[in-house]
Amino acid sequence: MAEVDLLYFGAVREALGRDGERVDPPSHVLTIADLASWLAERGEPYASALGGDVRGAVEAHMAGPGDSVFGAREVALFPPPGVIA
Amino acid sequence: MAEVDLLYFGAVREALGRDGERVDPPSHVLTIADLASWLAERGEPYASALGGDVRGAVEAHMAGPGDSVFGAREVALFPPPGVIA
Amino acid sequence: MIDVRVQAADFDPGRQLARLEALGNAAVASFVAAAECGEEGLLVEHYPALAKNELAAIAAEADSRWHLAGLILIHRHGRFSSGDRLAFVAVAAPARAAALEACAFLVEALATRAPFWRRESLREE
Amino acid sequence: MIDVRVQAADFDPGRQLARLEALGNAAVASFVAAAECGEEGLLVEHYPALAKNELAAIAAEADSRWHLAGLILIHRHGRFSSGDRLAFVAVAAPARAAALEACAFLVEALATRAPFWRRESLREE
Repeated sequence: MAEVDLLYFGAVREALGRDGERVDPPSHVLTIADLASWLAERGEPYASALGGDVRGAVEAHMAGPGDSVFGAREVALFPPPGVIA
Repeated sequence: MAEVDLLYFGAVREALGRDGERVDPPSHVLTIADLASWLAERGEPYASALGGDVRGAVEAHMAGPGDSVFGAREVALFPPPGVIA
Repeated sequence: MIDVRVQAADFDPGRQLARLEALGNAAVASFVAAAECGEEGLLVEHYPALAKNELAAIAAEADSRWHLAGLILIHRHGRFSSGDRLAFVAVAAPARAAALEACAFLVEALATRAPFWRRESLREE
Repeated sequence: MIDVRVQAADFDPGRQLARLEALGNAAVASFVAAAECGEEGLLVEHYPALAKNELAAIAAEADSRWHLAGLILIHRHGRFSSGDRLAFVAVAAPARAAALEACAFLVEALATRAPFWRRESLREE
């Protein structure tokens, strides 16, 4: 796949110490889950940051772990959202 | 039992055309249901007014059909309450 | 804080909400009931002594079933035009579920147990 | 009427309720969420484009599931002190059940699906 802009939020962003980056994943990275696994293979802090319950969004729409990131220009990774008690 | 002040509300009051009366029920009138039956035996408009789903209160506390009216000084009879849609 | 009122006068929902917000909890759930009727209006009669007792019982039941910081119940009686406020329920709690469930319970209890009745006929008696 | 807002600014619950009351329905249910945090405050970050889309999707889902006359969703972001308002949900409907159920659904959806996060550390980045 082509280059994709990753956005990080919440604890993922804090663990990675950055709010995003541009990456060029290999062709076997097809889904949100694939993308998180591929990033985790980089080692720390990625392995820890992406090791929990990581959610995603593709082109600013909520996406499940099995949803495609193929051809996407903007993909976000984040922990479970919500701030209401 | 002794004399008791009856209060009528809602459709019961409208059907009877009065908001209450003092009555002296016979000794076999022990419960809210007994009281409604005894009044209905008077014929119209009591039979119609008290023929539906009639609720009660004894001394200003909600009472079921089987609850005692023995010795009560104030008993209310009314249709199912509530005005909220 | 439990505040139960039976009154003819209108109330200000925003001001009532502010009283509960001031308690400093995470969640405030509320409900406003309004009159729906034709141009002839609506007359709501009530049984004052029973209303006082039954609303207090309803409030106490909610307070015992959920962890609440504050609870306001207001039920009006008298003459209403369409759109006029009839009743108000609001609760403050540390958690959203308690606030929402208690509010729903209180509304259902007011709607089915509170001794208020629509006068079918508006003739003066 | 569906009104969905993502904003840094505070809002007035009473004024928002009045907008729904003006629609003339029998029932208005609402919920105010407030911040709970220590003296250091709370920073709520969000993903603006996703927030816009997801809140609109949540509102549309409620509008399709219940018979509603009006719906307001407000979710704030930025810095908060304890007690500050975080979010607001309110719905108007002809019947109490629809208003209460839709309000509870919307609160749960905001609490679990709206793309806002507590910043664990308040260090500036």
